[in-house]
Amino acid sequence: MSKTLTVRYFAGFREHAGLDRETVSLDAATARDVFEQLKQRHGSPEPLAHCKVAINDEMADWSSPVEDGDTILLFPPVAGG
Amino acid sequence: MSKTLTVRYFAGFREHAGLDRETVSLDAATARDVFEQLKQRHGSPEPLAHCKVAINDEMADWSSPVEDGDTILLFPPVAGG
Amino acid sequence: MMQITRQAIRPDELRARLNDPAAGAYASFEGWIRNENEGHDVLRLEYEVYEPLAVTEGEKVIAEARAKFPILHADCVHRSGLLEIGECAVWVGVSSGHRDEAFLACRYIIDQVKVRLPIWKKEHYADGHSGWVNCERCATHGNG
Amino acid sequence: MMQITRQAIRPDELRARLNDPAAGAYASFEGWIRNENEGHDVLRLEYEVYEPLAVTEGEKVIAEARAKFPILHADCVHRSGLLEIGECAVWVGVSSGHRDEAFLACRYIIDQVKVRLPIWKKEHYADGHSGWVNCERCATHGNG
Repeated sequence: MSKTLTVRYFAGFREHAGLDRETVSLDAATARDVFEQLKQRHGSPEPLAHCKVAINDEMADWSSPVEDGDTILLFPPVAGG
Repeated sequence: MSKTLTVRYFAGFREHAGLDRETVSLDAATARDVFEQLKQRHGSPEPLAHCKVAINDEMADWSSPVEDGDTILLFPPVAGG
Repeated sequence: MMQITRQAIRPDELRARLNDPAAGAYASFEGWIRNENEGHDVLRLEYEVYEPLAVTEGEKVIAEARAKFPILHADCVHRSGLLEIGECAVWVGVSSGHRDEAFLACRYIIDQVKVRLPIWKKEHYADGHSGWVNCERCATHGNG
Repeated sequence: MMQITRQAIRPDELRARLNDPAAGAYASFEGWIRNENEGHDVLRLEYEVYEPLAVTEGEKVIAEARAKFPILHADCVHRSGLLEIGECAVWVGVSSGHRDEAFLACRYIIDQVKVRLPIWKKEHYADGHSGWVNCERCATHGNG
Protein backbone atom coordinates (compact mmCIF):
# COMPACT_ATOMS: atom_id res chain seq x y z
CA MET A 1 0.00 0.00 0.00
CA SER A 2 1.31 3.38 -0.98
CA LYS A 3 2.26 5.97 1.67
CA THR A 4 2.30 9.73 1.42
CA LEU A 5 5.65 11.04 2.65
CA THR A 6 7.34 14.42 2.84
CA VAL A 7 10.98 14.11 1.78
CA ARG A 8 13.58 16.79 2.54
CA TYR A 9 16.88 17.07 0.69
CA PHE A 10 20.04 18.69 2.05
CA ALA A 11 23.28 20.06 0.60
CA GLY A 12 24.33 18.04 -2.47
CA PHE A 13 21.04 16.13 -2.52
CA ARG A 14 19.10 19.38 -2.69
CA GLU A 15 21.25 20.66 -5.54
CA HIS A 16 21.00 17.34 -7.34
CA ALA A 17 17.22 17.05 -7.02
CA GLY A 18 16.73 20.75 -7.74
CA LEU A 19 14.34 21.09 -4.78
CA ASP A 20 14.62 21.08 -1.01
CA ARG A 21 11.45 19.14 -0.28
CA GLU A 22 8.67 17.26 -2.05
CA THR A 23 5.64 15.20 -1.17
CA VAL A 24 5.77 11.74 -2.67
CA SER A 25 3.55 8.71 -2.77
CA LEU A 26 5.72 5.60 -2.42
CA ASP A 27 5.30 1.90 -1.83
CA ALA A 28 8.01 1.88 0.86
CA ALA A 29 8.34 -0.13 4.08
CA THR A 30 11.67 1.27 5.34
CA ALA A 31 13.90 4.33 5.03
CA ARG A 32 16.08 2.25 2.72
CA ASP A 33 13.16 1.81 0.31
CA VAL A 34 12.61 5.58 0.27
CA PHE A 35 16.28 6.23 -0.44
CA GLU A 36 16.52 3.67 -3.24
CA GLN A 37 13.34 4.75 -4.98
CA LEU A 38 14.22 8.44 -4.86
CA LYS A 39 17.77 7.71 -5.92
CA GLN A 40 16.34 6.18 -9.10
CA ARG A 41 14.06 9.15 -9.61
CA HIS A 42 16.77 11.83 -9.06
CA GLY A 43 19.80 9.81 -10.10
CA SER A 44 21.96 10.67 -7.08
CA PRO A 45 25.38 9.00 -7.16
CA GLU A 46 26.00 8.74 -3.39
CA PRO A 47 26.12 5.19 -2.00
CA LEU A 48 23.65 4.63 0.82
CA ALA A 49 26.43 3.56 3.21
CA HIS A 50 27.84 7.11 3.19
CA CYS A 51 24.49 8.78 3.78
CA LYS A 52 22.23 9.22 6.81
CA VAL A 53 18.52 9.45 7.35
CA ALA A 54 16.21 11.01 9.92
CA ILE A 55 12.49 10.46 10.33
CA ASN A 56 10.39 13.26 11.83
CA ASP A 57 13.52 15.01 13.16
CA GLU A 58 14.99 11.91 14.84
CA MET A 59 18.08 10.16 13.53
CA ALA A 60 17.01 6.79 12.14
CA ASP A 61 18.47 3.65 10.57
CA TRP A 62 17.99 2.56 6.99
CA SER A 63 15.94 -0.33 8.36
CA SER A 64 13.60 1.98 10.30
CA PRO A 65 9.96 1.63 9.19
CA VAL A 66 8.26 4.60 7.53
CA GLU A 67 4.62 5.44 8.16
CA ASP A 68 2.07 7.35 6.15
CA GLY A 69 2.56 11.07 6.86
CA ASP A 70 6.20 10.81 7.97
CA THR A 71 8.81 13.40 7.05
CA ILE A 72 11.98 11.72 5.77
CA LEU A 73 15.22 13.73 5.87
CA LEU A 74 17.87 12.50 3.45
CA PHE A 75 21.41 13.51 4.40
CA PRO A 76 24.29 13.18 1.94
CA PRO A 77 27.74 12.45 3.45
CA VAL A 78 28.23 14.83 6.39
CA ALA A 79 31.44 16.82 6.89
CA GLY A 80 31.36 18.95 10.00
CA GLY A 81 34.37 20.66 11.55
CA MET B 1 91.96 15.77 44.67
CA SER B 2 89.40 18.13 46.09
CA LYS B 3 87.41 20.48 43.85
CA THR B 4 85.89 23.83 44.66
CA LEU B 5 82.26 23.84 43.55
CA THR B 6 79.38 26.26 43.83
CA VAL B 7 76.20 24.36 44.70
CA ARG B 8 72.74 25.87 44.27
CA TYR B 9 69.65 24.52 46.02
CA PHE B 10 66.06 24.92 44.81
CA ALA B 11 62.59 24.63 46.37
CA GLY B 12 62.56 21.92 49.07
CA PHE B 13 66.33 21.49 48.92
CA ARG B 14 66.81 25.19 49.66
CA GLU B 15 64.42 25.06 52.59
CA HIS B 16 66.00 21.86 53.86
CA ALA B 17 69.57 23.16 53.62
CA GLY B 18 68.56 26.59 54.92
CA LEU B 19 70.51 28.31 52.12
CA ASP B 20 70.16 28.78 48.38
CA ARG B 21 73.81 28.40 47.50
CA GLU B 22 77.14 27.53 49.05
CA THR B 23 80.71 27.02 47.94
CA VAL B 24 82.03 23.62 48.91
CA SER B 25 85.28 21.75 48.60
CA LEU B 26 84.54 18.14 47.70
CA ASP B 27 86.38 15.04 46.58
CA ALA B 28 83.84 14.34 43.82
CA ALA B 29 84.22 12.90 40.32
CA THR B 30 80.59 13.02 39.17
CA ALA B 31 77.35 14.86 39.88
CA ARG B 32 76.25 11.75 41.77
CA ASP B 33 79.16 12.13 44.18
CA VAL B 34 78.17 15.75 44.83
CA PHE B 35 74.55 14.77 45.49
CA GLU B 36 75.44 11.94 47.85
CA GLN B 37 77.99 13.91 49.87
CA LEU B 38 75.70 16.92 50.29
CA LYS B 39 72.76 14.68 51.07
CA GLN B 40 74.74 13.36 54.03
CA ARG B 41 75.66 16.89 55.09
CA HIS B 42 72.12 18.31 54.87
CA GLY B 43 70.20 15.11 55.49
CA SER B 44 67.76 15.52 52.56
CA PRO B 45 65.32 12.60 52.26
CA GLU B 46 64.75 12.71 48.49
CA PRO B 47 65.99 9.66 46.56
CA LEU B 48 68.41 10.58 43.77
CA ALA B 49 66.22 8.86 41.16
CA HIS B 50 63.49 11.49 41.66
CA CYS B 51 65.89 14.45 41.44
CA LYS B 52 67.68 16.20 38.60
CA VAL B 53 70.98 17.99 38.22
CA ALA B 54 72.38 20.72 36.01
CA ILE B 55 76.00 21.79 35.63
CA ASN B 56 76.75 25.39 34.64
CA ASP B 57 73.14 25.92 33.49
CA GLU B 58 72.98 22.79 31.32
CA MET B 59 70.90 19.78 32.24
CA ALA B 60 73.29 16.94 33.14
CA ASP B 61 73.26 13.27 34.14
CA TRP B 62 74.23 11.92 37.53
CA SER B 63 77.23 10.34 35.80
CA SER B 64 78.37 13.67 34.32
CA PRO B 65 81.88 14.65 35.49
CA VAL B 66 82.30 17.75 37.64
CA GLU B 67 85.27 20.07 37.26
CA ASP B 68 86.89 22.52 39.61
CA GLY B 69 84.98 25.80 39.47
CA ASP B 70 81.70 24.25 38.24
CA THR B 71 78.31 25.39 39.46
CA ILE B 72 76.13 22.41 40.35
CA LEU B 73 72.35 22.95 40.46
CA LEU B 74 70.49 20.41 42.57
CA PHE B 75 66.81 20.06 41.66
CA PRO B 76 64.38 18.24 43.94
CA PRO B 77 61.46 16.42 42.23
CA VAL B 78 59.97 18.82 39.68
CA ALA B 79 56.23 19.43 39.40
CA GLY B 80 55.37 21.88 36.68
CA GLY B 81 51.91 22.44 35.28
CA MET C 1 26.00 22.26 25.53
CA MET C 2 25.91 22.13 21.74
CA GLN C 3 25.37 25.37 19.83
CA ILE C 4 25.13 26.37 16.20
CA THR C 5 25.98 29.99 15.40
CA ARG C 6 26.29 32.32 12.43
CA GLN C 7 28.51 34.67 14.48
CA ALA C 8 32.30 34.47 14.93
CA ILE C 9 33.23 31.91 17.60
CA ARG C 10 34.92 33.52 20.63
CA PRO C 11 36.97 30.82 22.40
CA ASP C 12 37.90 33.10 25.31
CA GLU C 13 34.26 33.64 26.25
CA LEU C 14 33.32 30.00 25.72
CA ARG C 15 36.26 28.81 27.81
CA ALA C 16 35.11 30.92 30.78
CA ARG C 17 31.88 28.90 30.92
CA LEU C 18 33.92 25.80 31.80
CA ASN C 19 35.61 27.32 34.87
CA ASP C 20 35.29 25.24 38.02
CA PRO C 21 37.31 25.37 41.26
CA ALA C 22 37.65 21.58 41.02
CA ALA C 23 39.10 21.74 37.49
CA GLY C 24 42.84 21.15 37.13
CA ALA C 25 42.81 20.63 33.38
CA TYR C 26 41.27 22.24 30.31
CA ALA C 27 41.65 20.89 26.78
CA SER C 28 40.23 22.56 23.70
CA PHE C 29 40.12 21.97 19.99
CA GLU C 30 39.34 24.33 17.13
CA GLY C 31 38.85 23.59 13.46
CA TRP C 32 40.15 26.48 11.35
CA ILE C 33 39.44 27.14 7.68
CA ARG C 34 42.59 26.32 5.77
CA ASN C 35 43.59 27.53 2.34
CA GLU C 36 44.03 24.08 0.82
CA ASN C 37 42.22 20.74 0.71
CA GLU C 38 43.43 17.71 -1.18
CA GLY C 39 45.51 19.78 -3.56
CA HIS C 40 42.91 22.49 -4.27
CA ASP C 41 43.40 26.16 -3.35
CA VAL C 42 40.42 27.06 -1.17
CA LEU C 43 39.12 30.66 -1.02
CA ARG C 44 36.27 30.22 1.49
CA LEU C 45 33.87 27.67 2.89
CA GLU C 46 30.13 27.51 3.21
CA TYR C 47 28.61 25.45 6.02
CA GLU C 48 25.07 24.15 5.76
CA VAL C 49 23.69 22.94 9.09
CA TYR C 50 20.38 21.26 9.79
CA GLU C 51 20.18 22.90 13.16
CA PRO C 52 17.44 20.97 15.01
CA LEU C 53 19.23 17.63 14.57
CA ALA C 54 22.77 19.04 14.75
CA VAL C 55 21.94 20.32 18.23
CA THR C 56 20.28 17.15 19.53
CA GLU C 57 22.97 14.91 18.03
CA GLY C 58 25.70 17.18 19.43
CA GLU C 59 24.09 17.03 22.87
CA LYS C 60 24.10 13.24 22.60
CA VAL C 61 27.80 13.23 21.76
CA ILE C 62 28.60 15.45 24.76
CA ALA C 63 26.50 13.22 27.04
CA GLU C 64 28.40 10.18 25.75
CA ALA C 65 31.72 11.91 26.51
CA ARG C 66 30.52 12.61 30.05
CA ALA C 67 29.52 8.97 30.49
CA LYS C 68 32.84 7.66 29.19
CA PHE C 69 35.22 10.07 30.95
CA PRO C 70 35.09 11.69 34.44
CA ILE C 71 34.97 15.28 33.21
CA LEU C 72 33.42 18.36 34.78
CA HIS C 73 32.16 20.41 31.82
CA ALA C 74 32.12 20.17 28.04
CA ASP C 75 30.72 22.41 25.31
CA CYS C 76 30.81 22.52 21.53
CA VAL C 77 29.98 25.33 19.10
CA HIS C 78 29.79 24.98 15.31
CA ARG C 79 29.48 27.75 12.74
CA SER C 80 27.04 27.86 9.88
CA GLY C 81 27.14 30.07 6.79
CA LEU C 82 30.06 31.52 4.86
CA LEU C 83 33.54 31.39 6.45
CA GLU C 84 36.83 32.91 5.34
CA ILE C 85 40.32 31.37 5.57
CA GLY C 86 41.56 31.43 9.16
CA GLU C 87 38.12 31.55 10.75
CA CYS C 88 37.13 29.10 13.46
CA ALA C 89 34.52 26.63 12.19
CA VAL C 90 34.16 24.51 15.32
CA TRP C 91 35.24 24.78 18.96
CA VAL C 92 35.28 22.05 21.61
CA GLY C 93 36.24 22.71 25.24
CA VAL C 94 36.46 20.30 28.18
CA SER C 95 37.41 20.89 31.82
CA SER C 96 38.18 18.10 34.29
CA GLY C 97 40.17 17.24 37.39
CA HIS C 98 43.10 15.75 35.50
CA ARG C 99 44.40 16.03 31.96
CA ASP C 100 43.94 12.47 30.65
CA GLU C 101 40.17 12.72 30.56
CA ALA C 102 40.20 16.31 29.27
CA PHE C 103 42.23 15.27 26.21
CA LEU C 104 40.28 12.05 25.64
CA ALA C 105 36.85 13.66 25.95
CA CYS C 106 37.84 16.59 23.72
CA ARG C 107 39.09 14.19 21.06
CA TYR C 108 35.98 12.02 21.36
CA ILE C 109 33.66 14.98 20.91
CA ILE C 110 35.34 16.44 17.82
CA ASP C 111 35.68 12.99 16.19
CA GLN C 112 31.98 12.25 16.67
CA VAL C 113 30.81 15.76 15.74
CA LYS C 114 32.62 15.49 12.42
CA VAL C 115 30.98 12.23 11.39
CA ARG C 116 27.54 12.33 13.02
CA LEU C 117 26.10 15.85 12.92
CA PRO C 118 24.05 16.87 9.85
CA ILE C 119 26.56 19.48 8.68
CA TRP C 120 27.91 19.90 5.17
CA LYS C 121 30.60 22.12 3.75
CA LYS C 122 31.02 23.45 0.28
CA GLU C 123 34.47 24.61 -0.69
CA HIS C 124 34.91 27.52 -3.07
CA TYR C 125 38.14 27.15 -5.03
CA ALA C 126 40.52 29.66 -6.54
CA ASP C 127 39.74 28.31 -10.03
CA GLY C 128 36.09 29.36 -9.70
CA HIS C 129 34.72 25.89 -9.04
CA SER C 130 33.07 24.74 -5.84
CA GLY C 131 32.20 21.39 -4.37
CA TRP C 132 30.67 19.65 -1.38
CA VAL C 133 33.33 18.04 0.77
CA ASN C 134 33.03 14.30 1.11
CA CYS C 135 32.67 12.84 4.59
CA GLU C 136 35.89 12.19 6.46
CA ARG C 137 35.38 8.43 6.59
CA CYS C 138 34.59 8.31 2.85
CA ALA C 139 37.50 10.50 1.69
CA THR C 140 41.15 9.53 1.83
CA HIS C 141 42.09 12.59 3.88
CA GLY C 142 40.03 14.38 6.51
CA ASN C 143 40.13 18.08 7.16
CA GLY C 144 41.18 19.52 10.51
CA MET D 1 58.44 29.34 21.98
CA MET D 2 58.68 28.71 25.72
CA GLN D 3 57.96 31.57 28.10
CA ILE D 4 57.88 32.01 31.86
CA THR D 5 55.70 34.82 33.18
CA ARG D 6 54.57 36.34 36.47
CA GLN D 7 51.52 37.87 34.73
CA ALA D 8 48.14 36.26 34.13
CA ILE D 9 48.21 33.99 31.07
CA ARG D 10 45.94 35.22 28.25
CA PRO D 11 45.08 32.25 26.03
CA ASP D 12 43.21 34.38 23.48
CA GLU D 13 46.32 36.46 22.76
CA LEU D 14 48.63 33.46 22.74
CA ARG D 15 46.34 31.54 20.40
CA ALA D 16 46.46 34.36 17.85
CA ARG D 17 50.22 33.85 17.49
CA LEU D 18 49.58 30.36 16.08
CA ASN D 19 47.32 31.54 13.22
CA ASP D 20 48.34 30.25 9.82
CA PRO D 21 46.34 30.05 6.56
CA ALA D 22 47.55 26.45 6.21
CA ALA D 23 46.28 25.48 9.69
CA GLY D 24 43.10 23.39 9.83
CA ALA D 25 43.45 22.36 13.47
CA TYR D 26 44.32 23.97 16.78
CA ALA D 27 44.63 22.06 20.05
CA SER D 28 45.35 23.66 23.39
CA PHE D 29 45.80 22.59 26.97
CA GLU D 30 45.67 24.61 30.18
CA GLY D 31 46.55 23.58 33.70
CA TRP D 32 44.27 25.35 36.18
CA ILE D 33 44.76 25.66 39.94
CA ARG D 34 42.25 23.37 41.59
CA ASN D 35 40.95 23.55 45.14
CA GLU D 36 41.98 20.02 46.09
CA ASN D 37 44.96 17.71 45.76
CA GLU D 38 45.14 14.18 47.12
CA GLY D 39 42.49 14.86 49.73
CA HIS D 40 43.80 18.25 50.92
CA ASP D 41 41.86 21.51 50.56
CA VAL D 42 44.16 23.85 48.65
CA LEU D 43 43.90 27.64 49.08
CA ARG D 44 46.62 28.75 46.66
CA LEU D 45 49.78 27.63 44.94
CA GLU D 46 53.27 29.03 44.70
CA TYR D 47 55.38 28.21 41.66
CA GLU D 48 59.15 28.42 41.83
CA VAL D 49 60.80 28.39 38.41
CA TYR D 50 64.48 28.30 37.56
CA GLU D 51 63.90 30.39 34.50
CA PRO D 52 67.12 30.00 32.46
CA LEU D 53 66.82 26.23 32.33
CA ALA D 54 63.03 26.10 32.26
CA VAL D 55 63.16 28.12 29.04
CA THR D 56 65.93 26.11 27.34
CA GLU D 57 64.40 22.78 28.38
CA GLY D 58 60.94 23.95 27.26
CA GLU D 59 62.36 25.01 23.87
CA LYS D 60 63.89 21.53 23.58
CA VAL D 61 60.51 19.91 24.28
CA ILE D 62 58.80 22.06 21.63
CA ALA D 63 61.55 21.23 19.11
CA GLU D 64 61.06 17.53 19.86
CA ALA D 65 57.31 17.87 19.27
CA ARG D 66 58.00 19.53 15.90
CA ALA D 67 60.38 16.71 14.95
CA LYS D 68 57.89 13.99 15.94
CA PHE D 69 54.70 15.48 14.49
CA PRO D 70 54.07 17.52 11.29
CA ILE D 71 52.77 20.63 13.04
CA LEU D 72 52.91 24.29 12.01
CA HIS D 73 53.34 26.19 15.30
CA ALA D 74 53.60 25.40 19.01
CA ASP D 75 54.07 27.58 22.08
CA CYS D 76 54.06 27.06 25.83
CA VAL D 77 53.78 29.57 28.68
CA HIS D 78 54.21 28.74 32.38
CA ARG D 79 53.47 30.98 35.35
CA SER D 80 55.76 31.62 38.29
CA GLY D 81 54.88 33.10 41.68
CA LEU D 82 51.68 32.95 43.70
CA LEU D 83 48.48 31.69 42.01
CA GLU D 84 44.91 31.56 43.24
CA ILE D 85 42.32 28.82 42.65
CA GLY D 86 41.04 28.92 39.08
CA GLU D 87 44.10 30.67 37.62
CA CYS D 88 45.90 29.25 34.60
CA ALA D 89 49.33 27.86 35.55
CA VAL D 90 50.39 26.58 32.17
CA TRP D 91 49.18 26.95 28.60
CA VAL D 92 50.15 24.87 25.55
CA GLY D 93 48.90 25.63 22.02
CA VAL D 94 49.56 23.82 18.75
CA SER D 95 48.34 24.53 15.21
CA SER D 96 48.68 22.07 12.32
CA GLY D 97 47.10 20.98 9.06
CA HIS D 98 45.06 18.17 10.60
CA ARG D 99 43.87 17.35 14.10
CA ASP D 100 45.74 14.13 14.87
CA GLU D 101 49.10 15.85 15.10
CA ALA D 102 47.71 18.88 16.94
CA PHE D 103 46.35 16.66 19.73
CA LEU D 104 49.44 14.44 19.86
CA ALA D 105 51.94 17.31 19.92
CA CYS D 106 49.92 19.22 22.53
CA ARG D 107 49.83 16.15 24.75
CA TYR D 108 53.52 15.48 24.23
CA ILE D 109 54.49 19.01 25.20
CA ILE D 110 52.45 19.18 28.42
CA ASP D 111 53.57 15.69 29.49
CA GLN D 112 57.24 16.57 29.03
CA VAL D 113 56.94 20.06 30.52
CA LYS D 114 55.50 18.58 33.70
CA VAL D 115 58.34 16.13 34.27
CA ARG D 116 61.39 17.86 32.78
CA LEU D 117 61.31 21.60 33.47
CA PRO D 118 62.88 22.88 36.71
CA ILE D 119 59.58 24.05 38.18
CA TRP D 120 58.27 23.35 41.68
CA LYS D 121 54.97 24.06 43.33
CA LYS D 122 54.16 24.57 46.96
CA GLU D 123 50.58 24.08 47.99
CA HIS D 124 49.09 26.17 50.78
CA TYR D 125 46.35 24.24 52.55
CA ALA D 126 43.19 25.33 54.36
CA ASP D 127 44.56 23.87 57.61
CA GLY D 128 47.50 26.33 57.57
CA HIS D 129 50.12 23.84 56.42
CA SER D 130 51.98 23.96 53.15
CA GLY D 131 54.06 21.51 51.19
CA TRP D 132 56.05 21.00 48.02
CA VAL D 133 54.18 18.82 45.56
CA ASN D 134 55.93 15.62 44.65
CA CYS D 135 56.71 14.98 41.01
CA GLU D 136 53.99 13.37 38.94
CA ARG D 137 55.96 10.20 38.26
CA CYS D 138 56.84 9.85 41.97
CA ALA D 139 53.34 10.46 43.33
CA THR D 140 50.40 8.11 42.88
CA HIS D 141 48.23 10.82 41.32
CA GLY D 142 49.29 13.66 39.08
CA ASN D 143 47.71 17.07 39.05
CA GLY D 144 46.12 18.55 35.92
